[in-house]
Amino acid sequence: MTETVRLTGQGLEQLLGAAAGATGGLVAPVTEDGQVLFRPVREARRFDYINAVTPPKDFWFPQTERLFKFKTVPAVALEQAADPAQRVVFGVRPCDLKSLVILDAVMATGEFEDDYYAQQRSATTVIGVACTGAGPHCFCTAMGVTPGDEAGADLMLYPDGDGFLGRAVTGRGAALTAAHAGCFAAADPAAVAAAAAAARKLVPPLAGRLDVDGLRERFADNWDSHIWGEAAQRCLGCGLCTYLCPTCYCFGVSDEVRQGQGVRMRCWDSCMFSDFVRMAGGHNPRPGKLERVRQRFLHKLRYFPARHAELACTGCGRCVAKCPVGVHVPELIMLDREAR
Amino acid sequence: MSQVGTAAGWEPTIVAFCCNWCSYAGADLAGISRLAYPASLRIIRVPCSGRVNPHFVLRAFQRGADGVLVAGCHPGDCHYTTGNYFTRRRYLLMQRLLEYAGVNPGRFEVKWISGSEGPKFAQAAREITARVRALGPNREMRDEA
Amino acid sequence: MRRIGVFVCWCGANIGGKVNVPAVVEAARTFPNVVYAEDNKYTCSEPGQAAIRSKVTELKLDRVVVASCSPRMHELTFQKTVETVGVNPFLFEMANIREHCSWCTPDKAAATEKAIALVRTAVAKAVMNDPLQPFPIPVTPRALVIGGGIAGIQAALDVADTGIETVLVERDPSIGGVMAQLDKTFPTLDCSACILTPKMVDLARHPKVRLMSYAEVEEVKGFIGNFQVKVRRKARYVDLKNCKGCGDCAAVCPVKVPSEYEAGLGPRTAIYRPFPQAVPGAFTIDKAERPPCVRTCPAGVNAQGYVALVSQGKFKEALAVEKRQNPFPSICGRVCNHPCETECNRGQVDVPVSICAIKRFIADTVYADGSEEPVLPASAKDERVAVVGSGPAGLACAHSLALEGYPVTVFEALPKPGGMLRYGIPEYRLPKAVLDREIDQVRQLGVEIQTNAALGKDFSLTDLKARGYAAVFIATGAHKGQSMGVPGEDATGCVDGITFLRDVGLGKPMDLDGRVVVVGGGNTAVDAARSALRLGARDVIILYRRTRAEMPANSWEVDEAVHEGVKLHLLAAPVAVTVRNGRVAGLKCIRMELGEPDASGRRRPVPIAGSEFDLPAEYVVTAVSQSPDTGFADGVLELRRGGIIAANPVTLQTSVPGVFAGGDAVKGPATVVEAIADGNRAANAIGLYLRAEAPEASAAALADQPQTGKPFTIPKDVAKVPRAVMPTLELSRRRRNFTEVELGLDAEAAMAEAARCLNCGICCECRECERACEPKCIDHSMQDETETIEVGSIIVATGFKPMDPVAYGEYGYRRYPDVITSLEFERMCGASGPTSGQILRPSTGKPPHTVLFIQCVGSRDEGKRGHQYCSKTCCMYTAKHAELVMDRVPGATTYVCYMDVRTPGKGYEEFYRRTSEEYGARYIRGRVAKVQPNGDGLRVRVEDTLAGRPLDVQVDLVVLATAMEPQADSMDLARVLKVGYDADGFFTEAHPKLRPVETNTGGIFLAGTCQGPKDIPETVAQASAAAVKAVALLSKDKLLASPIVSYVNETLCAGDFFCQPICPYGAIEEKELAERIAGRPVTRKVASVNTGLCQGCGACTVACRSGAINLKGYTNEQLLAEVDAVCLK
Amino acid sequence: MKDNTAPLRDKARALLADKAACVIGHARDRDGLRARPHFAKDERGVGALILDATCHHNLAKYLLDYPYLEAKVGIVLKGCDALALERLVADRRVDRAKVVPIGAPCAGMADPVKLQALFPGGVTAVASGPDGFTVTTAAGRQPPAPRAGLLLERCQACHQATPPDTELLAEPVAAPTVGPAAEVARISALPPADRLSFWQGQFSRCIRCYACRNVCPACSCRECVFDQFQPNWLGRRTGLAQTQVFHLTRAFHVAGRCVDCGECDRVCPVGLPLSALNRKLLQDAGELFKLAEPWRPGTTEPLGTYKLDDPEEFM
Repeated sequence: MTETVRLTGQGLEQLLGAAAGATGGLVAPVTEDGQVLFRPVREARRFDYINAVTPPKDFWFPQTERLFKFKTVPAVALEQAADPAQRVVFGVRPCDLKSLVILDAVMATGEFEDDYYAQQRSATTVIGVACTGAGPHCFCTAMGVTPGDEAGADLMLYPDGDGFLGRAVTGRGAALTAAHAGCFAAADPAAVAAAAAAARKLVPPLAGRLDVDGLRERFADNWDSHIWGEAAQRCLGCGLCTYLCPTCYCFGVSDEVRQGQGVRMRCWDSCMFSDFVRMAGGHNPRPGKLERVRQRFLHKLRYFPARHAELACTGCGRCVAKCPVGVHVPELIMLDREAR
Repeated sequence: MSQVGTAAGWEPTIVAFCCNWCSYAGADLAGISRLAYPASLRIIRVPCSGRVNPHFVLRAFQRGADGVLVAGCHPGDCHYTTGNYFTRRRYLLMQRLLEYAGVNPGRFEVKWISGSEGPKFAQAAREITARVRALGPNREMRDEA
Repeated sequence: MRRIGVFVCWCGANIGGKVNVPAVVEAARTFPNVVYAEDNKYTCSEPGQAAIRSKVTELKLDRVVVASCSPRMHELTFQKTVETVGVNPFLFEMANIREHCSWCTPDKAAATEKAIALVRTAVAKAVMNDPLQPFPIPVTPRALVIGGGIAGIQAALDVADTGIETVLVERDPSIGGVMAQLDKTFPTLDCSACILTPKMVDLARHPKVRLMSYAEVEEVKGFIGNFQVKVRRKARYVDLKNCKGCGDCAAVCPVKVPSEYEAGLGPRTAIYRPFPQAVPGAFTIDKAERPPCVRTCPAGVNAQGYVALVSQGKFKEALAVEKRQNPFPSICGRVCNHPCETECNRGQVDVPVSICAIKRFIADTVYADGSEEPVLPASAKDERVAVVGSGPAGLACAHSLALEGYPVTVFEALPKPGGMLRYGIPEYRLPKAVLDREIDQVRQLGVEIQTNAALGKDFSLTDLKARGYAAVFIATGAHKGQSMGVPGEDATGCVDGITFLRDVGLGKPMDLDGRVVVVGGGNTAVDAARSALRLGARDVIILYRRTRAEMPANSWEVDEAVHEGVKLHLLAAPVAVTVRNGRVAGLKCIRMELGEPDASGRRRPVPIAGSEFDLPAEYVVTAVSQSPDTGFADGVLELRRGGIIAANPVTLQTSVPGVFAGGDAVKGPATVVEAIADGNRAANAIGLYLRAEAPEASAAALADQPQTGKPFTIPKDVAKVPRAVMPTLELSRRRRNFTEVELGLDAEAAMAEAARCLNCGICCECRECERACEPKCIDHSMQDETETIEVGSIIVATGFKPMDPVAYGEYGYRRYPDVITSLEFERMCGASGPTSGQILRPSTGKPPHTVLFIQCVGSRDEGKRGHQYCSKTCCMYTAKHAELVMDRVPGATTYVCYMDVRTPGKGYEEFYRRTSEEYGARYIRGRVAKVQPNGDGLRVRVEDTLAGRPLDVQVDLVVLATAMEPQADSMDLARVLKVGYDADGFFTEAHPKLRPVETNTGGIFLAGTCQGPKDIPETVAQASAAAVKAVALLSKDKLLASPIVSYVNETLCAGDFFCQPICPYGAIEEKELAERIAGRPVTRKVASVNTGLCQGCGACTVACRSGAINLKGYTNEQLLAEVDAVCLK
Repeated sequence: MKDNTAPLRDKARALLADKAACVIGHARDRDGLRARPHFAKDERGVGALILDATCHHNLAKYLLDYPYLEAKVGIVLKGCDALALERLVADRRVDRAKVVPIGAPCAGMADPVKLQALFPGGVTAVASGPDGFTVTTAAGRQPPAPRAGLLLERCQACHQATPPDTELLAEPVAAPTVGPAAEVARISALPPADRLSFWQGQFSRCIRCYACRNVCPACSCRECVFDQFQPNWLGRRTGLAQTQVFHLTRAFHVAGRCVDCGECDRVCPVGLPLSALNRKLLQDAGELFKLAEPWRPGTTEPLGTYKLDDPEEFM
């Protein structure tokens, strides 16, 4: 089997059907009550969507992850959770694919590898699908991602008429195509490259309105800017943006113990919650909305790039679409521009 | 007087919040009078039915209780004069909300049981157990964690 | 980690028989934080407690869980146990595996599983328990005893003897309770009064006792050691301090009601002392709410008062009562429409009392014999008052003002005073002589009457002011007859009714020959018709557009008119007056039918098309309506629609200050008594005005007084008595003259009629007592007073009431006079009782030869009519009664029908033996099926269950041993006191064995039969026990209060105070919290719990969404932990 | 709502000149369609204020950000928002004396999603009247759009068009009620099993971001129970039962206190019909305790009082 493949509509159904039948199952975008969501599914059909309301993050970095069980009586004893089963996540857009690169950089690269994350990652085969259109809130290209990027995918698909052209990006992707060879046909690498190039040319309208020249430098010296107050006074202090963000990875670890039976788990947390950095004793280094809003955006646009050489925003536009009060990355970029 | 054996498969768990002055005493009287009722009903003592936070009821369901009984003094008889009137309002609303959310209303009950109503307590225990047994295990709100 | 020890009790076989105790211990050892578990045979026993103590010490346990019986039984025991070894009592927790598990779970495996779950839950709670410290609260060293029966008396004396101040509140006028009604007490047969009355006197004289008789507890606030008790002291109307108890007042009281003390067997007066040895010995006036006759009378005339006095033959006193509100009794006694009679309660028994006839009788009689005592006016005042109009309103006003000392001038437009009384009411109803006499009485008070002086014509309002009148009352009446508004009304022979009657009154010569048609249905129409008959009319027809039922005229007047020959032509209305040669020739009429009801509620007459007909007549009198002639207002006085004068309904003041108006001029055509009411009201208002009282004050003074006092219930056994009939002039003697038709009652008839009065107000306010009382200590205007007393402890001794056996219809109580209750029998035996101690048959007044006692009437009866419980005293007092019968009626036979004879008490069985064996009372075991009259006596059917055969016993007297019941309002008092009561309404003790005189509410104790049926020795013992409990409490300076109270997390508290309205004790207060926000000092309000008031119910915690208010001992943390643990499978 | 921008700006200027700390209103969002909360503190800020049928945010809760202010704060309130202010005042979280309520009579708001579909290029102003919406875009005034096509769903059951106890910027208008919210009746009519799966399906989408709570004017605790760790009322763990308990408890906490502004529905990123819970409780409280629904100022909190003859329908 070659690296580049062609997949008919029927082939896709076959492939996804097989994945759904496997132990770990299949995750794919579906529509529920008019909302596009990634859900474990028994079967998947192709349909038109710009992107899901919530990112697929939950499937490699679950909102609540049970790390292990334990007992305290008669003596302390641990019971590790079973390794996650192999599963396929289908239909991930390039912005969300890029979030994998960013999360990997934090949790699966270098000195501190997060076992739980790494296990989830290695058990998950991600099938990316390039965009054919942009929503009003998309701004990926401003963040250095294009609608045709494959980084983060194991298998990347480019819509081509009724079917797809595709490329196995990783070994897991190659293994998938190999395991389901019957679903795929060989494809001309040049055709695949052309399809990818075409997809990369798409520019979301919002991205076109953003001036990102010298973005990192600008955000390296705007700590005292009035823009933080501007944005923060509107902020509701909810965790919507962080929970919808494909790259936010903050979590808290807690135990639930009842009658000597315990579970240790980690749950998403949000830097937008007032108690996020509240310490025992009550001191809160980020007591107000201003400090919290500044932290969040500087983390995306300054601290993270400083450490990992990548912006921690992929321009998926969820915060733009869903923040009820218009506090989001493009807003801050524009506010910063205006303040200069 | 029916006593259901525990061997006959699944038995529901019923949590009963009983006010100290009336219903808890009523349950004591049921015991003193040797009135049998299903062992699956377990009592948590509270000073007054007005102390029972609706959150406790939700918590019980969440923790796998199959039925919840809140028992207090008869209206007008509250040891604290008015506590049970507030209980009544809270749980009138709560009952309807549970039903609306798809929780079978038969799983939840408020009863006025005085300290002299041992038979009524035993009867209430039998009734709610029988009803919940017929409904089957709580799948509406149980936390599967 | 905690160090919890679990101790599981076998309670012998009580728990161990159903619960696998070792398995529970085994399971407990696996629970987190449990470092030790063991089982004990009896954990509550000393060895069990010792085991706890030693393990706590040895293993350094910091918390203890005992799984045994109900915490209501032994929580306190174990809390004390752990405290002795240094563990805070609130770190102790209890699992109820007996009452809630082993005793109610037959299946051993299920019981064991449940016990494990309950222990797990108790451990889970114990983990979250915090050490709590009781906090001190001060104690008010004063006791309150509620109820002055033997229990209350004993308790109060016992407390007071220790030197502690004691307040005794008794709701009746005297202390003594039921024991004071008893004759002898079993088993010693000593005299009840002889042993009780010395105690009553001791109590009254005790320096540490404050007796509040005739008072009731209304509200109790506060908590143990610190109660605030609101006591309502009912108005006695007698000065307690000065009353000498001489009884002169009762001797003159005309009102008799059944005596409560005599159990209804004898009467008492409205002013009374329940019994001669009463404490306090002062008299009390018993007042119910204002009786319907007084309430209904527009002028508020005290009808009950004068009726009651007439019944006693006190006619001149009656006249004085009458004249307090009405200067014209002989007038009103003839012409009043007497709404009092319509409302009279007697009407619900048979027929209303003939109040109006009695009123006329009084005035006629007293005037005739000249015995009226003159009322002297108050000292003369300077301000002169002008009254315009000498009708009933004007004269009543003048009369009242003159009595107050004001110089009054009355201006009358017509030649003679009296207004409508003279010119509207024909002589045959109200003889002019009668009228003149009462007008003269007004003159005699110094009132000047100027006739032929018409306002607007002869003088103006300005003139009056100029002449120095400080106030004016306008009562010019409604003297303008309204026309029918049909063609031809101006023809000769057609006249309006007002003019017609005025001409009759003026004595204008009139000879009516021919037919007279009177149009209208009111009193004017009827008066005109009847006058016309007397003036010689051949034929008189009243034409009315609706039916007889709708006629506004007094029905008795219509009856008399028809009786005299007036014809009614109903459902017809005039369309035109037929005129021939300028003279009336008849009426063109149309027939009507009744349609939908109109605004007045009467059905509207609707003409029937094409039904016109001619009614020939020589004269037409139109009496359709009348209105005030207020042309004099002249733009100065504000008028309302229809020309009536606008006046404030309370003060009667018009738009011109100082000018008042009333009567028909303000109301439109109304009744004489309404006019008198207005006159009185105006006089009051003018007095207030002249004394320059503030308008609000005068409005308050003039407003109708609210109804107060207890409601009156009509007695059930009132015998029906026919109403007095008013004699009238023979029909034949009524033609062509105006001789008075009604002739008046004679004294015998009037007194008999007056005796029919039910005395609905009880006290009739005749004030004879006031006159009789030498020390002048009677004050009918006394009001109830409330007082709040502070006490540290309350002893409830409110006693019982005997059941009313009327529900047991088969026994015939109230239907047969010879069926009486045991308490009635008791009074009959009393030497001072209604029969002076003789046992007599009520029906004959002769001693009975055979007396049958029925026991358990209402007791030991599972049915709806009675009580399941045994009343405990009846077996013994019935034996006593039987002995009394046989002692006092030589040769008498007694039967006792019983279910079981219960004699558990010192000397009781011996007494019963004596009754049955020595005295020979015949005991029949069986319930009586029926009591029926038979011949001269009663036949009682009973099944002798021992012999197994029915018996019929012929007896002379049946005595029902009625059950003891809680007081009818015991549950209300329970709510006020916040103490529990059982299904029967008896107050519940904290523990049936170990805390029999305490209630579940700290500081409140029980004594006597309010807690359950008991006899006197037991009652007295309990009273002393309650007293000791109270003294034990009150002898401390401070109490340690339960630390189970709410507390506030001030960081969480958002200050919305949703908790506040939930708290029944008002324990949640606002507290200002000072904080620094960004370096700036700010304040915010948070909730704060007054721990002295908080009783620890925790209802507030649920109102707090953020959980900022929490309950110690039952925290959210503890309860959530319990829920989690109890749900674990 | 009429385009009340001009009178609002005048009012705001006057208030700021009178030493108000701030005027809380709306400004046009950068997408040219939606409005967003705006805090005018100077002339430039006043110049950005707008007030038209896109200004659906309920701003009342921002007043909690001004707790200890000396100066007054002006705030734009529609009918429903004014009730929200009263809610916060009744909960003693806002000192009414410190607030200058600027009343904006409102005949209904335009749905931003529908607006975007019709005018993807953006709008400059949207006015609503009883007959429909008048949209102005950069290209000028557009032909009137029918109400039904643009009206925000929650405005269809409007119960308070004119804000009470405020200084009105315009003449009062009648509530544009189309009919009561049908959602509660629809859900209630479902068979029990379907009702359960309906709500479980909804709750399964919840991401527990707490936007509904944070925007709610009846949720004003200093620290929410769901943020507390001791006692652990709920914890941050997610899961269906946890989410059920969260939503039912929150609904119960605002039971009968909800002012029915519909903001919870608006802010929910995953489209949960949260107001259908709150409305259900409002209706039940109204029916059981004979109260006005929704909550009105001056009325007692339904769970803060009782009547002796309250019904006992299942006790």
